[in-house]
Amino acid sequence: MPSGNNVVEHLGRVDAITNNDIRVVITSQSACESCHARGACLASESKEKFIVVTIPNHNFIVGEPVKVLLKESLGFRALFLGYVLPLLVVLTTLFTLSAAGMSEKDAGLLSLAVLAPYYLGLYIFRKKIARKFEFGIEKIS
Amino acid sequence: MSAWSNLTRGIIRENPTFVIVLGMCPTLATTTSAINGLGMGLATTFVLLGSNVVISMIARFIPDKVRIPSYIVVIATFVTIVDLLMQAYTQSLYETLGIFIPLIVVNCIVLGRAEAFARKNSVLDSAMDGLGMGIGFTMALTLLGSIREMLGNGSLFNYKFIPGDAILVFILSPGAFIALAYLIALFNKFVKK
Amino acid sequence: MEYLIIIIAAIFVNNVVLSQFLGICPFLGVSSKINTSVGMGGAVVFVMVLSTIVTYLLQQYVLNPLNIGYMQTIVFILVIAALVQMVEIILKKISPSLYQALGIFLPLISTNCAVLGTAILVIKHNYNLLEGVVFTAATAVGFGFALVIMAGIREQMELANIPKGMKGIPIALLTAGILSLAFMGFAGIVK
Amino acid sequence: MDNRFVVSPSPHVHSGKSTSQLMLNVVLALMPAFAVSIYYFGVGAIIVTLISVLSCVLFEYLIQKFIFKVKPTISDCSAVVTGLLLAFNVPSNLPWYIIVLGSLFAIGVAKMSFGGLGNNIFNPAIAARIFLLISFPVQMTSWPLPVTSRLQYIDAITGPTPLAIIKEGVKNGQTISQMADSIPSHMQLFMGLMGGSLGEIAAFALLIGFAWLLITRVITWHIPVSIFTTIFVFTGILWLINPGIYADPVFHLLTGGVMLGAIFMATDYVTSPMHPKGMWIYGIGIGALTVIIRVWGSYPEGVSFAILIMNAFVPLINRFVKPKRFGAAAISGK
Amino acid sequence: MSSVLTTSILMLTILGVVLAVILYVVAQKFKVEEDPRIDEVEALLPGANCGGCGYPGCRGLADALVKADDISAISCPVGGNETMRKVAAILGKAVEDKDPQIAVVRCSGSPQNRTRVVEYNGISSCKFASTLYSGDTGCQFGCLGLGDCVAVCKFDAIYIDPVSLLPVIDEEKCTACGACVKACPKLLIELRKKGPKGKRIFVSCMNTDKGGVARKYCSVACIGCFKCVKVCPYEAITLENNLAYIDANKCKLCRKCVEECPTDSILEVNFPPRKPKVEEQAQNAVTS
Amino acid sequence: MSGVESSFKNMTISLLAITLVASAGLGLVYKSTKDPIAAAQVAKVNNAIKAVVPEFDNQPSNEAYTVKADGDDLFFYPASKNGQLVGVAVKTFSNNGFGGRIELMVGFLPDGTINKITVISHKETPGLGDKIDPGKSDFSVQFEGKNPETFKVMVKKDGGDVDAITASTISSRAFCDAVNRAYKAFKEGGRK
Amino acid sequence: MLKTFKKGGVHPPENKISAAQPVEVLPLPAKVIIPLSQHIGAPAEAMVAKGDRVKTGQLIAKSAGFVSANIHSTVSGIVESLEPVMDSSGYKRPAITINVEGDDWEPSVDRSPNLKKEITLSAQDIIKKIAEAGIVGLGGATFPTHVKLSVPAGKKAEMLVINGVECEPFLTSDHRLMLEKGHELMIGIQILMKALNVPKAMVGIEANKPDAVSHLQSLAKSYSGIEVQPLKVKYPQGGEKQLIKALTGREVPSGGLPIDIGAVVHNVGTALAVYEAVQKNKPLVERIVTVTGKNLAHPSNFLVRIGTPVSALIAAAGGLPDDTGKVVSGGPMMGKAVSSIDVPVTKGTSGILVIPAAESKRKPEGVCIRCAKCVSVCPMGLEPYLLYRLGQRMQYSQMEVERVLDCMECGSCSFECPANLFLLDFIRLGKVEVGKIVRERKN
Ligand SMILES: Cc1cc2nc3c(=O)[nH]c(=O)nc-3n(C[C@H](O)[C@H](O)[C@H](O)COP(=O)(O)O)c2cc1C
Ligand SMILES: Cc1cc2nc3c(=O)[nH]c(=O)nc-3n(C[C@H](O)[C@H](O)[C@H](O)COP(=O)(O)O)c2cc1C
Ligand SMILES: Cc1cc2nc3c(=O)[nH]c(=O)nc-3n(C[C@H](O)[C@H](O)[C@H](O)COP(=O)(O)O)c2cc1C
Ligand SMILES: Cc1cc2nc3c(=O)[nH]c(=O)nc-3n(C[C@H](O)[C@H](O)[C@H](O)CO)c2cc1C
Ligand code: SF4
Ligand code: SF4
Ligand code: SF4
Ligand code: SF4
Ligand code: FES
Repeated sequence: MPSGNNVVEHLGRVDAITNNDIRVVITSQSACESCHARGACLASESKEKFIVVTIPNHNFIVGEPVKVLLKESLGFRALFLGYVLPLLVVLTTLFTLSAAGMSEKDAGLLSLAVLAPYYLGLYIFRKKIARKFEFGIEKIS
Repeated sequence: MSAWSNLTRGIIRENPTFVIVLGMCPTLATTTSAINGLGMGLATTFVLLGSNVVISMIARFIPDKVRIPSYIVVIATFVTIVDLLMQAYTQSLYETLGIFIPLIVVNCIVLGRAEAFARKNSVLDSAMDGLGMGIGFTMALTLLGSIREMLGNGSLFNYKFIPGDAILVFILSPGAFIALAYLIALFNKFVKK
Repeated sequence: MEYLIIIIAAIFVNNVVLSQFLGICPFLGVSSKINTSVGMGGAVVFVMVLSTIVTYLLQQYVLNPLNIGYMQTIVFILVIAALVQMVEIILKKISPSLYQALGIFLPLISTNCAVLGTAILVIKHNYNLLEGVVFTAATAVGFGFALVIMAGIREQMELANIPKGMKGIPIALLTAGILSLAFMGFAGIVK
Repeated sequence: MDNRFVVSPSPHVHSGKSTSQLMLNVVLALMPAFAVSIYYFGVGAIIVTLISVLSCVLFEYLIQKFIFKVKPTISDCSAVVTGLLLAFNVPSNLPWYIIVLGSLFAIGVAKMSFGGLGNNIFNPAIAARIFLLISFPVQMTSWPLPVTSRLQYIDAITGPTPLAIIKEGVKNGQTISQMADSIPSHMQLFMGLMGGSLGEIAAFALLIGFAWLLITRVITWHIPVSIFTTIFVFTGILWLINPGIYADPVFHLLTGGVMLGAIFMATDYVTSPMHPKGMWIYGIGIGALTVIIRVWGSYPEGVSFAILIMNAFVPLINRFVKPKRFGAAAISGK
Repeated sequence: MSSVLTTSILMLTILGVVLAVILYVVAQKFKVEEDPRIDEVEALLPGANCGGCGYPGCRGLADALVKADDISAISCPVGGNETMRKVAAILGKAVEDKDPQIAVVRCSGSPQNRTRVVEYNGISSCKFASTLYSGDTGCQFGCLGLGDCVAVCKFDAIYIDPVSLLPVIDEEKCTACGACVKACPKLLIELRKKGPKGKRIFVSCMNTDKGGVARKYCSVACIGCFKCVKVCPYEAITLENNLAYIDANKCKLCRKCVEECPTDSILEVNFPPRKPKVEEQAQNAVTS
Repeated sequence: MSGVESSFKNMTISLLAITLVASAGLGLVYKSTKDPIAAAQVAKVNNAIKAVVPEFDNQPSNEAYTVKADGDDLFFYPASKNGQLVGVAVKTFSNNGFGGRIELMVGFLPDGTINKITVISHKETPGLGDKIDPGKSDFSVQFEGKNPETFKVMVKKDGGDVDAITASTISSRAFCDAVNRAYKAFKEGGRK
Repeated sequence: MLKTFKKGGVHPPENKISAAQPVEVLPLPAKVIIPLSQHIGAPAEAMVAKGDRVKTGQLIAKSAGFVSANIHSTVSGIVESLEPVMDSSGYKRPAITINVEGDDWEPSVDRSPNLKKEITLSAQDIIKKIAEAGIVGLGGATFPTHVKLSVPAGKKAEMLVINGVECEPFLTSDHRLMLEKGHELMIGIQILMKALNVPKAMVGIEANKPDAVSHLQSLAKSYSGIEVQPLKVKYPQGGEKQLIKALTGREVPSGGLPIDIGAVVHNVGTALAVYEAVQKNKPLVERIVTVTGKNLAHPSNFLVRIGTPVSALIAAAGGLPDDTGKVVSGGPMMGKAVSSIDVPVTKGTSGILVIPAAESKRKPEGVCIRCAKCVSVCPMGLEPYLLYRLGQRMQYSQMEVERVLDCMECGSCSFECPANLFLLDFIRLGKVEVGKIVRERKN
């Protein structure tokens, strides 16, 4: 995978290896790394994230620092599926139901509830999604 | 570490505004005048002091995983108390500070001190730390408020020493950013290091 | 039309960061990558809208009837914190790969002033749910908008020779100040 | 030792262009407008301009010498241009201390704090102008009437600008034609017979300057033309919709500093995009924002705000709008 | 109790329980065990993040130290033996002391020693200049003096001497991170054993031209005359391509070669003064 | 750092305990500040009334009544001394301020003459529009003793008699708007 | 309207002061130094030993791979040494030094002046012959010509472009060549056309050489398929991508070669060398070199044996003026400043430019005022100001994204920059570093 502008990079460390699956723990988030407030941040605690990359015949070892790569377009797609689309679903439900004359309370609750089928949909397609999101992994020289 | 050094740390060395640069929202929003800055600072100090003390007392009994929400509950309680008290006894200040009183709850300094200090230290040390941080914050806010009031309104603590208008921008939002920018730059130059 | 006014007002005239002073810390602290800012903006809209719906319903149908409006702060902050965590767990459970991709792509979304502040403002302004949601979404977009502009400027400044004392926070504040000056031009576009 | 060969990388020749030469050409291009403002506003124009230019240059010198401790580079003349343009953007009866404050903001805050020439994000003169407008709204909006008081500085007779007249009138429910008496004719506007900032009024003089800048290749036509076009089209549409409350497009072009802004301020190298495509986006943005602020905002004129807002977008434009790379089409065609 | 009080309490406790459930689930899902020793080790490291150890930053090294079974091959040039010993103590692993090292510049071609024949007029980058031409003097091996080494040193340990126009290494500050070694396009910088009390002897020249040629352009060039090789009682000196090299491990600091060298291209550092001339050169190379 | 293990039971119990204590404490504080808060709000209105009408001996806030105007309520507080009406304080508003809503307390003498005006709340720009506040400038003084019947409550630019605050025509207009609204309501049956 | 390329370009003063000087044959020097690496690609391998006696035209170093070139002795004499000798950058590089004893040619070389028109060899034999003769591009890039002629499988040459642009200021060697060797040039072009199997050749010449244009246009009438096209004067029209764009409107893809769009570009000098090699069996031992400069007594065009020291050329042109500050091998825009005039003329030396001291130093750098002039003159559509800043901050991977590798080092940006920034310096540095990154990635 080429590095450069259209790729998001992230530093991490190989955490575990099972056959061809390399589990990388992302050590620190790029944005938070540069953030002066990270020490006191609400969210910076307990939120280390794992990425599992499958590569046959690799030569990574546990503990090795690596760079995880993701195509930028995939990043935006993830954003869309993870946040933007559900937002649109919620908003549409809320507005249609209100326009249909439903009470505020019911419309509000229903529009939250509609997230359940949305997530169910994601769950059904999770395999398909998983195939879309390919991660690259690179040694840090 | 002595109580004294716990107290002074927050004032200069780890001044929450100039060094750690946290809690920027109230810092910028409520410093249209010295008095407002002072008021906001004191309210925050109260919360810091209270939450630091309580948290240092109960930290031992709280499982790690619910630590953060517990702290938030404690902090939010103190915030609500300040909110109610100010509403009752300092109406006009309460109205000018507005939404930033409840927002003390998300002020990173408060939680930050709980996380970084109070939970690992004794009640006295934590009290000193909270007080010191609060004083540091209050001083910064009052200083910024004074500067903005002087430049923007020609007055200090409502005492008008320049008749007529001054440089209005400084009590408007751009002035908040600009004044704080230079204040931090100066602080970096003269105090840090 | 009413909604349009709310939207324009929230994005340009009363931009959260530049004139309401909410969410300044992430605005100053987040990286100078433009993509990250766009991503962060997108995520924040979702989180804020969800928070507003939940807190609004809580306020109108629980706190107010029970006469415990004064518990607003404590209830809101807890609910918002829980909500953000839930979204994450659900995503992680449902589609690990999606979750992982977001992990690489986005910085953490910290729940901060902007989220809580907007939730409180919606109640303060006496908006109904729809107005509140539109206001929240627009506010969040305004946040993302400011973030993206700032990221662009920072990217350029990274290649410039900023004087030593001004590097970092001071120049970011100064830039925000002049931006805020510029945005005053929108004054009066909506009342 | 003198006959040591010099080894340097190619190219071994240079065009001979220099920064100060470009800046001086801008100064030259501003001279017709300056002459006109002296004709209309007399001593006030001279005093304000002198104070502004001198204090800008002085601040630049002092900051470089005593704060940055580097060799001052005032000889590049960029501070002169900033000073001139700042003066051109304020009324000719502005008290001296306000001008000095404005110069301090332009040079100290908007320029040197960002690292000086070439590094600033915002146009210093415009940033300072808006700083003054918001800080001193009274002084910054009392415009001396042209011709009437050439010998007075501070206590010149003042009146509103044409745009303010229209804004006020429309607010009070008058139509444009009802106001026809109080607003100058197009010809008067073209010659600069109106209230306004000291350098913005005379369209013809500014257009002469435009020609000079084009001939000497200091600037390209893209930014000014895109601004003019956008304003013309946008206000033209509004005017066609309702000529009663929207002024005609030519009126919009000739008033409120559009000429000065589009030709001299929007084109500031440092704060404008680096290639034609970007320049068009930038120009269209300025044009559109100008009209929006003028027509719906609370300020009668919007050029300065529009430029300052678009300045903030320039890094994004430069980042995402790239010149067409040689051979790029061929690649994607494959 | 009033009803407000009861509802408040009810409300919050319900919230508390809900939160506890959520957090419990979160905790289960997001469990991360990071070896706490990594933090401890990192705290011991100097925090310079210089990369001299070959790992990305100090945390990278800490990580490697914790993970690796045998850490004897790993070292922190900045922290030195002391740090490594402390780390080893925490981890219960073995380390060997390593000889402290320091960077030395192997060129003495100051303007007095080699005349400039051309004048460079380009950007201040040795890397760039070296692609353009071989240097200001006839010696194509010598220092360009444009300071790429200075620019990369994170410890402010190098400066260009205004008289000799050569880089000078500050003994106090140099941590032997090796950044300058990588930066020099002329391969002039070597990490060398610091020696007892900082005493060390080395050939300060990289010129592989034949003696006559080398001498023509630089008065302190190594001319490959074999005199030092012959005089060295410990066989510490080898000579290849007209250039002598002193093996720091064999050298016993007897200073015979220094006296013998006809061109004064061997430098001794931190010895008590002897010949004024030598001292002057030592001053050029090392200011302490 | 904590001595307690993060088991489900422990977590629930500790959170439960904390919330319990917190809410109990809060409830108590709320109860004890409830009255002062209410009192402070009343005091604020009373002070405003006192500031704008001549001396009185009744409790105007107890005799308050509302009059609808432009889709919102105007509050009327009749002040009397010895049973004799000495003036009426009218809480009025305008939505045309630069920063939105402006609320004034206008004190009328029984004949409709303006006695005094104070500002209850506004969001005008500090240094500009906030000069409508009597504490900040003498702008509102020009209304005192004027009867809107003869004194045209409009800024001069719009053909009225009011000297606008320089560079704050909008705020001045809104101020006049609010006063006019009060006067109109006062004339049309506000005088009970 | 004359044709030219559209994007960018500059107009440096032309200064073609030696344009009217006919080519003179320079007498043989006492000694020639023949570097083994005069071309792009692997250095040739020496085939002679110290003390060997060689003839003019004798193969003395043999091509060491596909992209490499033969080297022939350019004089007759005795091999004095095989020691490395300083090249124009001051580094010692392998070279063969020959003591000149005369001009005794290999007998196989046909030295008669008569034209030999008909082309008897097959395409393959032509290419072989060219390879044997050690011909490399004489336009400056010194890329082995036989490699360029061996069109890779899957690609097809459609037209031959002959580069007679000579857009560099001062240089006139191609100009003189076109005037004086028109017929040979035409035959050389025909040979190249045959080697490539293309029906069409276009000769591009800038309009500041009207005599060359009309001369070749009249000659072209008697050769089929050759079109001579005058072009508007604009630097760097001689760059092959720009020339192809100007002549055909087609763009060589970024990162690609002309052959990707069916074009092959050769310099006029190369075409002449091809004629001599194929028709006369003469290897590449000499070339035309312009020696020029404002203060030089006799700016001239010389026919020079490769290996002749530059000092000899300058002496023949009236000697080095006292106020010389810089000597450049090549033109002022792309040429290379030399550290010493003892270096030899190589196959790639198209001119020697002597620059007076007053003009030899660059003005000190100012700061970038973001005037965008560099962007507007860059013929490759790059943003030099940005590359410069990225280069200063060593952000090489970002430089790659900004396509620094597309830069052809024409120098237009540095030439035009009002702040005198050394733009190209940092860009070159970036190219080297990015090149490394790219190579590493490939491995
Ligand atoms: C940041 C800002 C705040 C302003 N605040 C007010 C205000 O509070 N009240 C007001 O009347 N005008 C305010 N103005 C000015 C108006 O926009 C407008 O310039 C003014 O009403 C012009 O009226 P004039 O005719 O009095 O000069 C403000 C302007 C700006 C830029
Ligand atoms: C690595 C490399 C491979 C090349 N391969 C070919 C080729 O296969 N065919 C060809 O016609 N030219 C080839 N060229 C030559 C280029 O097209 C071009 O002529 C040469 O780089 C000089 O260009 P310039 O004179 O414009 O600088 C190659 C050049 C390089 C550097
Ligand atoms: C900026 C630039 C300018 C050039 N100018 C000329 C020129 O004027 N004449 C020329 O023959 N080659 C010139 N070249 C070299 C050509 O690009 C190309 O390498 C050459 O025409 C190929 O022919 P050759 O292989 O026979 O040398 C120039 C190259 C560059 C990059
Ligand atoms: C065409 C041109 C337009 C300029 N316009 C401005 C301007 O509007 N404002 C200003 O402060 N400086 C202007 N300058 C001067 C200079 O670029 C300015 O001081 C820089 O913005 C400072 O970094 C201009 C210069 C040129 C060449
Ligand atoms: S002098 Fe060289 S080895 Fe020593 S600290 Fe500096 S860069 Fe590292
Ligand atoms: S030692 Fe090497 S890197 Fe340092 S100045 Fe000399 S040539 Fe440059
Ligand atoms: S030409 Fe020079 S000054 Fe102008 S933008 Fe390019 S680098 Fe900057
Ligand atoms: S960037 Fe390269 S191609 Fe573009 S003008 Fe500069 S030297 Fe020429
Ligand atoms: S984000 Fe508002 S105080 Fe930090």
